[in-house]
Amino acid sequence: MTTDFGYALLIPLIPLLMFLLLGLAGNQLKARLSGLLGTIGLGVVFVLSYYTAYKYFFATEKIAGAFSKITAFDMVWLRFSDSLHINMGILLDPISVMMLVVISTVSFMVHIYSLGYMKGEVGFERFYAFLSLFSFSMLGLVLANNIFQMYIFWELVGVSSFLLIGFYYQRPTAVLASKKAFIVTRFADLGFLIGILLLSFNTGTFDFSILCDPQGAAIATGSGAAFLGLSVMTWSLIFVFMGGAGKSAMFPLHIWLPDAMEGPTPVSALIHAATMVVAGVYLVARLFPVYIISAPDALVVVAYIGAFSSIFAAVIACTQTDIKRVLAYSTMSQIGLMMVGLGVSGYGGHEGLGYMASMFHLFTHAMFKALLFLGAGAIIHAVHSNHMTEMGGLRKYLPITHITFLIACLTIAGIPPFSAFFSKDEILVAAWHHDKLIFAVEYIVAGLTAFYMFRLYFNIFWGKETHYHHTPHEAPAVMTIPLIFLAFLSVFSGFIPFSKLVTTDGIPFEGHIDWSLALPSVFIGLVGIIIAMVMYKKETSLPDKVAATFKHGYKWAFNKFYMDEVYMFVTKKIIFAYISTPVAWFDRHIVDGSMNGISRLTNAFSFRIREFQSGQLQKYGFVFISGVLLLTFLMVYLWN
Amino acid sequence: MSLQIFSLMRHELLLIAVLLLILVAEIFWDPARKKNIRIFAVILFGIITLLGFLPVPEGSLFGEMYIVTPVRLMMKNILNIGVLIVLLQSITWLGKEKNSDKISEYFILLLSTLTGMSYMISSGHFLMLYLGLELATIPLAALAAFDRYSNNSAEAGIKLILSSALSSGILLYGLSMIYGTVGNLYFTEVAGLFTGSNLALLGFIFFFTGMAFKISIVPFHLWTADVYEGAPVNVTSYLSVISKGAALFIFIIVLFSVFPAISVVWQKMIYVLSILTMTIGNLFAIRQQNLKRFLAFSSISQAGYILLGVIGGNELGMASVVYYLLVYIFSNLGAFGVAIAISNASGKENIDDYNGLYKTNPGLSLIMMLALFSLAGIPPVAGFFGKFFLFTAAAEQGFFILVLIAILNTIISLYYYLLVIKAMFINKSENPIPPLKSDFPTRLALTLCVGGIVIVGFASIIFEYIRNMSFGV
Amino acid sequence: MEMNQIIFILFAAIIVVFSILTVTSRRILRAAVSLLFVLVSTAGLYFMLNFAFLAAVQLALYAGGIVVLIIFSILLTSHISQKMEAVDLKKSVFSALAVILGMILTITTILQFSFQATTAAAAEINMEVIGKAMLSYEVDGFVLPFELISVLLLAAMVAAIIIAKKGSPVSDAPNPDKP
Amino acid sequence: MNNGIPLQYFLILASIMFFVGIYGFLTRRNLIGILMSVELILNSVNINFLAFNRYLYPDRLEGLFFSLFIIAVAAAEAAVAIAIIINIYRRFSTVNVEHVNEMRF
Amino acid sequence: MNILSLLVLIPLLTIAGILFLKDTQKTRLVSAIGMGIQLIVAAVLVFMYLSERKAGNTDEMLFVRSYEWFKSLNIYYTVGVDGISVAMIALTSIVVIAGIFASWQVENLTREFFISLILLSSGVFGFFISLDLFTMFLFYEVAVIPMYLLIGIWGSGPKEYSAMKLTLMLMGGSALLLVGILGIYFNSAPGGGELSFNILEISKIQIPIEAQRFFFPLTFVGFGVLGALFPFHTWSPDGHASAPTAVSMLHAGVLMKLGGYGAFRVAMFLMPEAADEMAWIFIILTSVSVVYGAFGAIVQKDLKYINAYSSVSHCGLVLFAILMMNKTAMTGAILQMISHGLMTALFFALIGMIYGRTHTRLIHEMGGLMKVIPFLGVVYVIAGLASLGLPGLSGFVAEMTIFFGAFEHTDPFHRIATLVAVSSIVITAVYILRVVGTLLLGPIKNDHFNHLEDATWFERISTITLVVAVAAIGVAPYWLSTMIGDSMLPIVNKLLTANPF
Repeated sequence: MTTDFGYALLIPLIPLLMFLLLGLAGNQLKARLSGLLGTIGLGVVFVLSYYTAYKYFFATEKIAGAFSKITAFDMVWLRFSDSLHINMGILLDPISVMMLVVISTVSFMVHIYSLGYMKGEVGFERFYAFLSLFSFSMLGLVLANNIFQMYIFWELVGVSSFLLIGFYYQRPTAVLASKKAFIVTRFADLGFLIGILLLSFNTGTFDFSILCDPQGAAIATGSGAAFLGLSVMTWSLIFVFMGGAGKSAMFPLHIWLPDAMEGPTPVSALIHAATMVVAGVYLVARLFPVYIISAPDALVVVAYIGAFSSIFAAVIACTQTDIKRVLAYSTMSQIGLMMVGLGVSGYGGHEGLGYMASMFHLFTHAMFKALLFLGAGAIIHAVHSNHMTEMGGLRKYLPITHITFLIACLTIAGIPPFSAFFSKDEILVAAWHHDKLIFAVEYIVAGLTAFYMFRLYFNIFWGKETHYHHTPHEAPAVMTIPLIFLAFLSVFSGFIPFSKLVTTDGIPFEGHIDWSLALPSVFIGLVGIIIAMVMYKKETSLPDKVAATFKHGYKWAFNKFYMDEVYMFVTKKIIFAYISTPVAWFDRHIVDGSMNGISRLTNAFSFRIREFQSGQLQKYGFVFISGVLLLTFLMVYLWN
Repeated sequence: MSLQIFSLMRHELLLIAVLLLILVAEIFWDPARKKNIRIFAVILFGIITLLGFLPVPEGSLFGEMYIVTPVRLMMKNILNIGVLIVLLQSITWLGKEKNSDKISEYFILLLSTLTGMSYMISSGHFLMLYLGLELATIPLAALAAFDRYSNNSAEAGIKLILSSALSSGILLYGLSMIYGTVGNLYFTEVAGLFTGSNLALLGFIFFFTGMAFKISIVPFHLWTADVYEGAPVNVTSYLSVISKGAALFIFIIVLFSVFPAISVVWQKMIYVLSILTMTIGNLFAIRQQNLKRFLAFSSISQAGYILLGVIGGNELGMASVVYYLLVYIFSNLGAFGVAIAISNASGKENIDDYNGLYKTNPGLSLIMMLALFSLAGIPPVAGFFGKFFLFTAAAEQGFFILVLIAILNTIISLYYYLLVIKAMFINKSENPIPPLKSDFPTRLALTLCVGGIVIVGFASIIFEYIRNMSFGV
Repeated sequence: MEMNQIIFILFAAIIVVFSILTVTSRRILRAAVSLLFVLVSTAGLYFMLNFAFLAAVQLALYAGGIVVLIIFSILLTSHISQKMEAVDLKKSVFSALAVILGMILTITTILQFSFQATTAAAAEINMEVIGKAMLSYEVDGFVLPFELISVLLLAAMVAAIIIAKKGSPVSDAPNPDKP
Repeated sequence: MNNGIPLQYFLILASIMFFVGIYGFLTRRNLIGILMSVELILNSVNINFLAFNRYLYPDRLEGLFFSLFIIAVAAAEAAVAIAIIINIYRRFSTVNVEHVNEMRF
Repeated sequence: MNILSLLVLIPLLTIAGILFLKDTQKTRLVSAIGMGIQLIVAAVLVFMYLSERKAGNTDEMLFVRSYEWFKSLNIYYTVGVDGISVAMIALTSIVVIAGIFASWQVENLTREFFISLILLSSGVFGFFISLDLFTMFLFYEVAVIPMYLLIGIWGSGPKEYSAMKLTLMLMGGSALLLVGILGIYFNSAPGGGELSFNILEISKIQIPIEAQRFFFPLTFVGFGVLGALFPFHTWSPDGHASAPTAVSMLHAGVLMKLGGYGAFRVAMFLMPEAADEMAWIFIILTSVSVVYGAFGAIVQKDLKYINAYSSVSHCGLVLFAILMMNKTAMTGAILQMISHGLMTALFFALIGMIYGRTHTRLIHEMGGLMKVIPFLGVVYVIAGLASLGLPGLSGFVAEMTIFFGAFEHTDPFHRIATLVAVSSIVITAVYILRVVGTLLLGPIKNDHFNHLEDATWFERISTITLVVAVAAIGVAPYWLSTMIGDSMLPIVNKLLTANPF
């Protein structure tokens, strides 16, 4: 079976080669050429991915009605002990294949888009090298056949994100943002690592195929020992989720995501909207059988954190003025929704609706969020500003951008027949069946989402007529083509029969729309849109009034609930001022001081006893005699 | 006198012969050519040194008053090598005008002390030991006071002779008590009859301290620094190496062969004294500026380390002490050799004066560095091996704490040795000692030292050779 | 009390008293004379112990030689009537303390020891015996020490000469000592 | 001739003399005074040797000879010491031991 | 001639060659050639070792040669290698050649500099090939002492103070060590028979437990001082800060590894029972050291100090892993030594090169250097990433192996200690990013920096050598890890007899 998919190895390797080529020889190449090389490489990957998806879903025999898990490639990379060894492998199963499609699509689009967007930037080839590195890492991540490989690529993804956020390395804010992103996710990864340690020592394996087998020994063995009321398995999976939460910007580890918008916009589209940030969702999905069987408690945590993050982010998004930040919070909110989907899911057949819906939403979200970001990029490209206060009435200047952006906004608002309607609806259905509170939260979030997206939309494309220094003009074709392609996907991907493709146990089931829940959600979406239209379509004083009404709430939300301040407090105050500085002081003055003290003491003592060597013969004699007598007394009378 | 007696006693007899020859030369030689006596004496002594290595049977003479064993012979030979180096180093100094009228006296005094030491090492009776000790001390006082026009030299002389008189008085008192309790003073008989009675112990301890004075063990060491500083450099080097070495040799022989019955007692004493000796020696050495005084204290602490071999009380202990003395002779004479060369050329004796020496005199600096490293026990030079064996000897008896203290002390000593190295290699100087060209004897002496420092360690055959002839309690 | 005991006590008393005078008298010449008394009474003790030869040597070498040498050097280095300054109180107290403690220690140790009276017949001591022993190289012969002491005396002579000999100071190198 | 006088008397006498000599060594200011104290010390040792020889080991003459050699050594020592003292007097213009301390610490 | 002895001989011959030269240019060339040959020999050794193993030779040590030296004490000049020593030798030869190239521009007393440097390296090589405790100790000290001159003469800042402190503290360590070695020696034949200094022979017997209790801590701390065991690490910041580039490289890169290597080859291997009993003390110390070093590094201002504290942290991890006493963790320890050796050498090389250009090592005086010296900047970032354990570079492999090994202990004490140690990966990220951010990124702070020149050819050789090694281990750790792990088996088996946990 493996031979069929042997070529799949090329999928991550091509970007790696591109990275090495562009990274080592990039400055020798012409900028344009490196960009093209990178794009062509990704194009090949794109083709291969779609081919793989086709072959996997439609041309491969199912085993007992389920999609089989195919290990296309496997080699031992590092051996810890006989059972624990890190492999490098490629695992093809429904979700990884689906992710392949997502990543290659978005990545390819971003590559094309960047040819225009990044044109003339210093370090153009570096940009493409980093993009390739990212694509390699992300593909490696999703294709991982064991949790440790996933961790490895997880880290690599983190570092490429770091490099890309800090692409404008001479801009202090970019440097800070990249640092913050790396450190926060690193902290989360610490949890991931601890989770892996616990998990692997409980189950004795890294391998997903053993780990995630519902009937497998691994799951059965792991649920024994308990610590603080929860089983070790639960703890380990909570820790693993911590890693996922970091990468996916779940509260409270989300603080890096808005700042990450300092990176070039295509990067935001690729990494911080479509692919990397959903790695956390993917991680939970990947380990879903373990979660659901060994640690349902951990899944509750996932659900609640997801729900809280989604509403938290949605509230903040309503107040932000930087369009990329609005999108960033929106991303966080949507990912929260996906987490909810996983959290409320069951296992097997229709029970696994949440899981399926979550993956579905991941797919659609990738498309429309990438579209939103790329659209935002086109806008920024035209206006040279990120702030919606400096925009308005752009629909005249940027027609294609306008249309695609509108499509994306409608999609995210969950208006049928756009794709997100289907995926979001299924999550709500699953939530309804599982936990009414979460359902209620997500219901509100749906409204808020529609509101802030259309607030954005109206502010940019309608609203006040703004005078621009340079007349904005539509982006070049390399930038608009990806927009159109993604808009196309946003519109139609909702009709993909996900329940036939991606399910918890690999066995397809019939999905259908539950109109009793779908209609109210469409309704609340429309309400949100209408409110936004009222408030922002024409320039009015309404928004200020509303803001004044909810003065404190607005202020808190506008300041992102002061999470950045908390972060600064933890790093600057606690780590720097209260731990590191005292440690450094302690080291210099106490530890080293005691070493120096020994030498000082020796010197002082040596100075003290110099009187013995007085130069006086008779004193010498006195010491001599005393010595003799003392020695005699000691040896003859005391120690004998 | 049969040939056998001659061959057994050849060190001493030859020495006396040379001594008389020099006396005769002094009387009959043309005053204008007196300086040649230096060469004459050194060559004669070189011959003695070589002859000393001739194989010889063991034996005793004069009714066991004079004993020759391979290890005692080895000790004498080691001393001879050291003296040869000292004599070579003295040639330049003796050539100076202020010493022109006492060249042969220098040799007579020096060789007579060596005669005393040789007899002392071969002694089989405490009287011989005492006389040898005195013969090794009294002329030395004169040597210390050799420079008639220097206050320090005179002070050194008087301090040496008076304190040694005190110490030999105490030693004699102790001997008298041993005599009183045992009945005679032949080594073999004392060894058999010695009892652990209080009076005998008192006698032993008085005797012990008298020896400790010669080896400059703390607290009987206080004369050392002043005498070393005041005496002319060549005499200091002789004092610090040869005189101390000879005393150590007979000390260990007496302890091992005469007093094995109370080894527990003297091991305890040495335990305490060695810690005191190395620590105090080191603590004083830290602050010294005068190189001679510095080396004096360093040699005190060296004595402390050597006691670790003595405390071992076994074959290995003796071998390690003898071996270490050999190493110590080369190392210390190497250091002194450099100091002498510089003192002769510039009259400078302070460590500060050595600032920037490497720039102007790289050869001398390197030799000094090697010598100091050897003294500090840094591999791969011989001092490391020497110290290692000393520590091994003590460790074999289970004195691990003592070994630990000793090694920690070597760190202090490393500190001050490094200060000298720092002065030579790192410090900058406004007016460094100008490049100097030493004459042949000095070079030869330094070459011998360097050769010894480098080879004695690696060439395991030397240690094995000494080891094979050593004996323990 | 027998005669010899009285004589012994007399000698002992002289020795002790004059010993103390030797080390305490502030006039150095008087001290030297006290020393002479001590040495002479010691010779008397030797007589009592039947060591006439040694008593003679004591008188000749010690009393006659060394004391004269000492007095000679005193005359060379001090004025006859010169009184030394009184000894520093601290120094003398501490020294006395150490010495007294030492004395107690030694004497108690001596008294603890039970000396075995000898049964061996005393060897006859006359000049012939001494002379033979001095030149014998068998056990109990002392020819080797004798030889050694001759070297020592030679060396001491040379030593004394070169140190005491006067000469004009020659300086060919900067003198490192203080002036 | 010595019956009635225990050996210990001699030994005690010698001890007293010994320690008086040491006291002198420690307190005399005059270098020659110190030398005289040393003579006392040596003398006391001689008494010990001779007393032991006579009382305990009269069959051999070791004590006697030891004393004899001690006297000879003492003479040699005194000669050299006095030579040095005279030199000291020339250099320092004093024979006070407390002033002969140019080298210390 | 045994190939192992060649490793000691080549440096000595090189020194002899330098002694005959007057010309500084030729001195450099001869040094580079000599150490290049050394590198080749090391590579050949690796090859020979692997092929020998492949041929089925399962001896604990290969290429063993023994020459009698001090017979009466059973001191032999015994050499032999297993996978661990081979790996360390390879590491050393790489770092040394990089060090030679990094010190191409030493002007003052060039000959003496190279002689000391190569003498030091010969000590290190000798240490790694020795199987006899005596010769091992001898080489150990030979490696330590040239340090004094190297820092004292060619260093910067308070060099004399630092050199003295470093030398004395390290000698203090070796003092404890010597007592430990003597203790082992005299207990090497508890049932009577010949005493021995030979590690392999001693490992076959069991040293009495009372003796172990006394000598294990001495030996372990003795080596630990060199391995920067808290609280005996304070020589390291000052020493590294003052040392010239190549010396910092060699010292942090190789010499500190002597500590870890010795700690396990001598202290743990020969005295497993006591190690098992006392491990908890040192586990506390080392896990503290790991976090403490990292926190200490966060607020430092001087590049070298940052790196020195980082070394404390990383070397603490080495000792920590050794104390875990299982195959995985100890393999990880060796990997960490190699990895840290390479990347810290790289760091110090880069710091030296940057300092040579900017004449400051204070990070807040610099900024935006990436723009003007991109080559050095990129390499610095790579080194930093390796240091914070990025997959694909060596640090990750080592750290993960250690963490997994440490986690094999299931009791709470080991678990908590492990978690403490694991948390260092975040703190490491903090200080590495702080440095990278301040030093390389951001706007250029000082106009003078606009005219800086990027790396010269010898600097490129020096750094690229190290980067390649770091990356090679990171990308393909399997063979190295297996080579070390297989050699670890006999040691672990010995430990397991003591501690069947």
